[in-house]
Amino acid sequence: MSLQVTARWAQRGLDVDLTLPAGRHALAGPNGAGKSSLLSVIAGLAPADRSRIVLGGRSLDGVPPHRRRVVLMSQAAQLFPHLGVRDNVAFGPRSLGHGRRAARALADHWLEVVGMSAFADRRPGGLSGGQAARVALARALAAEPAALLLDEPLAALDVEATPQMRAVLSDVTHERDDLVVVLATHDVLDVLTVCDGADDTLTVLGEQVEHGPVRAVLDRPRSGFTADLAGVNLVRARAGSGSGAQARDDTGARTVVATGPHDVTGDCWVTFAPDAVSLHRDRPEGSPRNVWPGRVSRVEAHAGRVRVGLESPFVMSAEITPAALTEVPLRPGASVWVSVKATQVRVHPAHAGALS
Amino acid sequence: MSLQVTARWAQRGLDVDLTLPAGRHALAGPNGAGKSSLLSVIAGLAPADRSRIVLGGRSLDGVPPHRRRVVLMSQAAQLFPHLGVRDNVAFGPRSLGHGRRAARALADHWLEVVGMSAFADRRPGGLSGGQAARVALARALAAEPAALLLDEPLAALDVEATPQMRAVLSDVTHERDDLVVVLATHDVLDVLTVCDGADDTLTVLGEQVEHGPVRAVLDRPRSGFTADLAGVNLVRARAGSGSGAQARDDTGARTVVATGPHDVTGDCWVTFAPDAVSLHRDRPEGSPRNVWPGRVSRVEAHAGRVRVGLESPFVMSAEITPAALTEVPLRPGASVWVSVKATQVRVHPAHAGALS
Amino acid sequence: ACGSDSGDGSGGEGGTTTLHVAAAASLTEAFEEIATDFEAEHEGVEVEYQFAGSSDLATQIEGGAQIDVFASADEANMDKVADSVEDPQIFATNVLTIITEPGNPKKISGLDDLADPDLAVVVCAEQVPCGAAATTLTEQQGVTLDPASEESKVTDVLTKVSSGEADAGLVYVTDATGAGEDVETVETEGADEVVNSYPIATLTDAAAADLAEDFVAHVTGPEGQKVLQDKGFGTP
Amino acid sequence: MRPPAWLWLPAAGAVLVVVVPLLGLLTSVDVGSLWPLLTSEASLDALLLSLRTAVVSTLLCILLGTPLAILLARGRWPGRSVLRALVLVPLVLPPVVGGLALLTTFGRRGLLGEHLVAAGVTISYTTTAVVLAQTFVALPFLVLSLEGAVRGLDPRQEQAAATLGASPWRRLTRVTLPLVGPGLLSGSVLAFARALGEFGATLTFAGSAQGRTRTLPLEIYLQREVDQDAAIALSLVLVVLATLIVGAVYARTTKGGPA
Amino acid sequence: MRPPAWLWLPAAGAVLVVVVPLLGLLTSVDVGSLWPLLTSEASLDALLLSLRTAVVSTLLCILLGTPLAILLARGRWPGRSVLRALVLVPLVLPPVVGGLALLTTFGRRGLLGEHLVAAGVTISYTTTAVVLAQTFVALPFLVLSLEGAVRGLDPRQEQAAATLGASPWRRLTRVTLPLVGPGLLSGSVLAFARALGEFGATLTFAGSAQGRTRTLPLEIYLQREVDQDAAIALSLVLVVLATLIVGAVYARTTKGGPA
Ligand SMILES: Nc1ncnc2c1ncn2[C@@H]1O[C@H](COP(=O)(O)OP(=O)(O)OP(=O)(O)O)[C@@H](O)[C@H]1O
Ligand SMILES: Nc1ncnc2c1ncn2[C@@H]1O[C@H](COP(=O)(O)OP(=O)(O)OP(=O)(O)O)[C@@H](O)[C@H]1O
Ligand code: MOO
Ligand SMILES: [Mg+2]
Ligand SMILES: [Mg+2]
Repeated sequence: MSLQVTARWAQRGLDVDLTLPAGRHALAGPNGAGKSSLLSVIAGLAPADRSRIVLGGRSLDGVPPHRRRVVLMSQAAQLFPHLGVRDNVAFGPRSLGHGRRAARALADHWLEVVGMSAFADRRPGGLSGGQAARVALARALAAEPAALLLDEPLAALDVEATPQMRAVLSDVTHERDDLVVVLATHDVLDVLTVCDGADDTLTVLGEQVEHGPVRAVLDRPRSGFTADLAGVNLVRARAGSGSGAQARDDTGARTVVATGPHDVTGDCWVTFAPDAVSLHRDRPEGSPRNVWPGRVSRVEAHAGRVRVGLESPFVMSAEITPAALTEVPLRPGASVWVSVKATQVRVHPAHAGALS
Repeated sequence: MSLQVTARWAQRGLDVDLTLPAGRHALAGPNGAGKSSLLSVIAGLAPADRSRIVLGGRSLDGVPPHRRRVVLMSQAAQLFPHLGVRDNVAFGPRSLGHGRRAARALADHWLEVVGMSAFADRRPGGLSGGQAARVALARALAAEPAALLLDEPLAALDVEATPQMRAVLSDVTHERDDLVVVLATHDVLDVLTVCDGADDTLTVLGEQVEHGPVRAVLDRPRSGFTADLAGVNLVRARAGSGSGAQARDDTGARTVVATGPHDVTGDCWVTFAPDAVSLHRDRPEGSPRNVWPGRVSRVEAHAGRVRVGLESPFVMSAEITPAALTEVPLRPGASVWVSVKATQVRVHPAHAGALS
Repeated sequence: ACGSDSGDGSGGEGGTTTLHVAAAASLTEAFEEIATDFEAEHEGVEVEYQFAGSSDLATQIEGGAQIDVFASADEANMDKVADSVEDPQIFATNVLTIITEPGNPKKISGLDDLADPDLAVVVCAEQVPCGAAATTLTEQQGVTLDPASEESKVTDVLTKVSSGEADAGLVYVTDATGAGEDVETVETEGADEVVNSYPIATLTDAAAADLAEDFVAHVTGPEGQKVLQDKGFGTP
Repeated sequence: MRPPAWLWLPAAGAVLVVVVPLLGLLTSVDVGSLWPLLTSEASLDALLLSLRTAVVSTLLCILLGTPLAILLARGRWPGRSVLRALVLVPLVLPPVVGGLALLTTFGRRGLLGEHLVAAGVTISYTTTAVVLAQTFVALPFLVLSLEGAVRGLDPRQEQAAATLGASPWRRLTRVTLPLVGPGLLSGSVLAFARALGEFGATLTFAGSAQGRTRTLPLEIYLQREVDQDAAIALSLVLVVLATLIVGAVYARTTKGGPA
Repeated sequence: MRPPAWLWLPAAGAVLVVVVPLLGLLTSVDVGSLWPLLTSEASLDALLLSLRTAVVSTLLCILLGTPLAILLARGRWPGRSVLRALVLVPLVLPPVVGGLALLTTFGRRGLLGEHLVAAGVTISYTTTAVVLAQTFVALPFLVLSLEGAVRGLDPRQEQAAATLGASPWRRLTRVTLPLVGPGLLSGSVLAFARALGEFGATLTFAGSAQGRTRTLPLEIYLQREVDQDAAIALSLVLVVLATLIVGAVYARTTKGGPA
């Protein structure tokens, strides 16, 4: 089973044309990029200017939401306040015609899967935010969808529940190998850990939609947003063939960036990881071919490492060890020297053909 | 200004006694641990069994919510649907007695800070989830609080907005150096990057409340939850003096864990980082003194590395390179050999005195 | 009507004296006409009516309404307020009549015809004056009716007949007169013997006592009687 | 969030407006006369008739009015405001005129009545006429109350139900209606109360025959012609009864509901 | 989420119950007699009096009833259900009996009336009495409708307002009331309509003096003694008027509101 989506909706900034095979697919993009809107269109809850949805060969155009077998767990959990937790989860099975008993048994099963069995007899009003999100996930899973649309399902979950839920999503898709899961998320970890199948894709909504296998999209970011998501530095440049590229820095001046070998010519994106950036008190001598004077804009502690924001010659960030921090006195506004090894700088064409 | 909170609320599993100086403080804990409940108690919105709140020397007991100067941004944004975005943000200033004009000017200022100026004239119903969260943050900031309570304010934000908001929170606290910010969150990155001041603390709610300077709490986790949060492995054991400790494994048998040198005796926690754990197809010979047979429970790709869950002899995880994965065939259920260098294993007393 | 004598001290401003008269609703048309005459005769006097069912008016008087004259449609309601009025006088009478739809399609010629169970006949309920009268009349004539409905107001009997909802009904002659061509009256034997009397009286605590007596005198006098008879009322 | 305490001040005013006159009324009731009055055949007939017809009318209002209220609140169809205005008309129509309207429609010579009679169905002077009159006057109460409640509902709840596979009918009965429960309840109570107290339209359209069309308000009105104290006593029975029924409905429904 | 289409079926039933009788009524109106009737002094007096008193009563209901509705919906105080039941009483009390209750309380011989008269304040048979009677009967409509709406409200909105520094008064006027807007509106419309149509209690307690206490329904009642067709024509004026007012209020308020 696969899900084909073509949707244009100017007011919501949507213009996509995707084919998603069975498996797990991530949907990312800035706030307001249209992730929730796209999911609503697929579920039949909102009318795009123009849309065509095909699920497993069956056109969903004109099919009312409840006959699509497309279940949407929305960004706000939307549990039914007048039903208990178990009855909330049993709502889908009951709607599908299961008997009261069978539905409750299914509900209990899914509540156990999300670790909420102990709360089966509560009212949704008495749940914490994360508990409600887990119940909502159980409710969506219990409704036996052909396509499962999840709008930030893991955002409210704690560190213990998050890997558990990722595993659940993984298990469900492997158990029912015709299920299409679409997961709107802001967390690259969700993308990397949930969408780990060969056919799984990542779509980043934005001015230009980026779509393809997860690794391909993250490795060749075409927007600052995607670069941020992948955690790499991204500079727009023009490449001559061979190695190296010319970039415009913030002052408008041309700066030559030394890169690894590549066969790109013309407009391109130059990327390098933050941990490939070294910082120095004085101009460094020696092997790195990219050496620039820079200015510190921000210093952030970051999971045992320190991330330093720089504003010149490009907006970029460096990741250094706390030890290095004591060597180079880094405070916002400080002048430093920046070096990047050419071998760690990669070049991608700016205008790709099809990426998938 | 500092915030003292003593609160006991059996039904919500709350029992805390905290003193939070001006600055940024993180509040973590599993879903349902009582984070939101604690914030409600501080804001005066919910009655704990017993509570005493003192803010800047002024007791808030019996003070109605609107006179506490404690602003709470709750987990659901709760924007007023009948007011436009600008009027939502101006609501606080208006309540404080600012004139219509001044309030709107303040609103515009804060909307700019959170990057939502372009949306000032919209209705909340027409915002995306992340946009609503940003407006709610602006609304909270605009209300000139003495204590600012934020319940997962960054959960709905995208990768571009998140560092910006962290910077905003940092800036606000540095600008108004008497402001106490309490931030409930599930993301250790929020904890590390926002709460980076000398006096900033982390509180982890749970069976036993862990509280202290951020680094201290993360470095010496006293619960599996905190260990997960910090990303380290945690084993309960008894230490004799010198090096080493005795732990009970899952079968109940005693296992001796070789550790670095320490001067702890009695009940203790033993911790080691996932990347200190090596996995082997056959029993390894050589230096590591901790060598155990183990069983794989889960394999997850994790930001360019692979994280392997193990169930024996303890619940732990190992972080290895993708290359290593091809050497050791790891699939759930597989038997492997686990080794940990004694020098990388640390020991903490289980019952600390004051941790700060 | 400004600037004339300030009368008997009833609370008028600018020299106007107001006379408060409570009268049964069925007297509305006749009394409006009488008021015009009376005001013409008494410069600076204005008659203000309370028209309602006689029992409503009795209730109001018991409740302490500021009333100078009470004209009731039956003696029972006048008796209810006997303590508050002085010397009631009968000023008009009324008798029952059978009414049918215009053209009398069911060819009803008298009380006996009304006993036909196939006819829809409506009368007043026994509790109200016209119903009491109807009961007396049918008993005297030895007729037993099986009414489709026993209305609590004469007007409702009229409505049912004029709208064709009922084939026939028993109402007061004055009501039939008032309804004009909407209904047709049928001669009713024995009706003259069951007379309903309308009493009028001044209130003991009338604010405009002299004027109130003048009004009663006017109603019982020739001018008032003429107006009443034009509307179908009988003489006392 | 507790409501502010000073709200009690105007609220006490509201309570006084209602409660003081009731006290005044109570002081004037002759308790001795109550028993024989209550056990009289006429009173019992009227009481039973009133209860039966009011219950049926309320059910009819719920059955017909609920869909209309939902369509008025949710739809975006042309003529919506015209229809809402029309539905309001019986509210302001003097009941007697409402009765006349019914008479000119369902009466023997009425627009529809003529055809009904030809078909062998007579409505006039029957209990059906009472129910019709009560439904006519009570319907707007249910529709208006419920429409307000539906407007206040978050449509995303119904959307969630839809993607979970719930058909429109299931959505309506399992989500929409339970969520507007309080509004439906108060609308039904208002409709029931209005039906129970209905007088003018019933009198005009259905007439007043004991056990068939003479409901308690009509009986009270008649009783008043003879003995006002008895009428008041009878009214109190009506009041106590209605209050008990309504109170029981509320107690049952608000227990399980949200705080 | 569109409501299911088949809801139109029962909704059409509801519309028929209301609209067909109105059509029937229209067919029986004598348009020729309308103009002189409308321009008669008595009609105009009654019309103006009705509008004035109904507006004042509605305002009183809003002022006194809104706090009570909020307290009934939100508070958890003892005697709450008793009070709610009491407030419902005027709904089911036959209006004439309601008038008697007011008379025995505020009349010259009444519980409070005696003292009021001693203090130089007379209420009975004045325009004030009309307003009092209308308020007495209309209050429950506002209270019940609004209570249903407040119950449906998410209390977290008010909590958010509180921590932003909003005083209870500001919370009430800027958050609670705007959010229950539709409920308050329909409650006010019901109350206004009930006040405008009030007849029995007014007649008993306030009497029927032209320009002072004879409201339009009373004028219609009198007119019917004389000329039933004229009475119907006059009723239609009342209806058209009320419908226009209510329609205007709705149109204005639902434009800005949520979809
Ligand atoms: N309104 C309520 N009534 C009763 N119990 C509640 C209510 N809200 C929360 N609880 C319960 O109280 C406990 C603490 O909930 P709380 O919302 O404070 O947790 P939390 O730490 O904020 O969780 P999360 O991370 O999921 O938001 C939970 O067990 C929850 O089920
Ligand atoms: N109900 C609505 N009416 C009008 N505009 C809306 C509505 N909901 C969203 N929008 C607008 O449409 C655009 C897309 O919103 P959408 O909710 O799809 O974004 P998103 O990608 O889900 O964002 P987020 O990550 O913040 O949840 C935004 O600019 C938003 O302001
Ligand atoms: O005017 Mo009357 O007293 O109802 O016949
Ligand atoms: Mg979204
Ligand atoms: Mg929470």
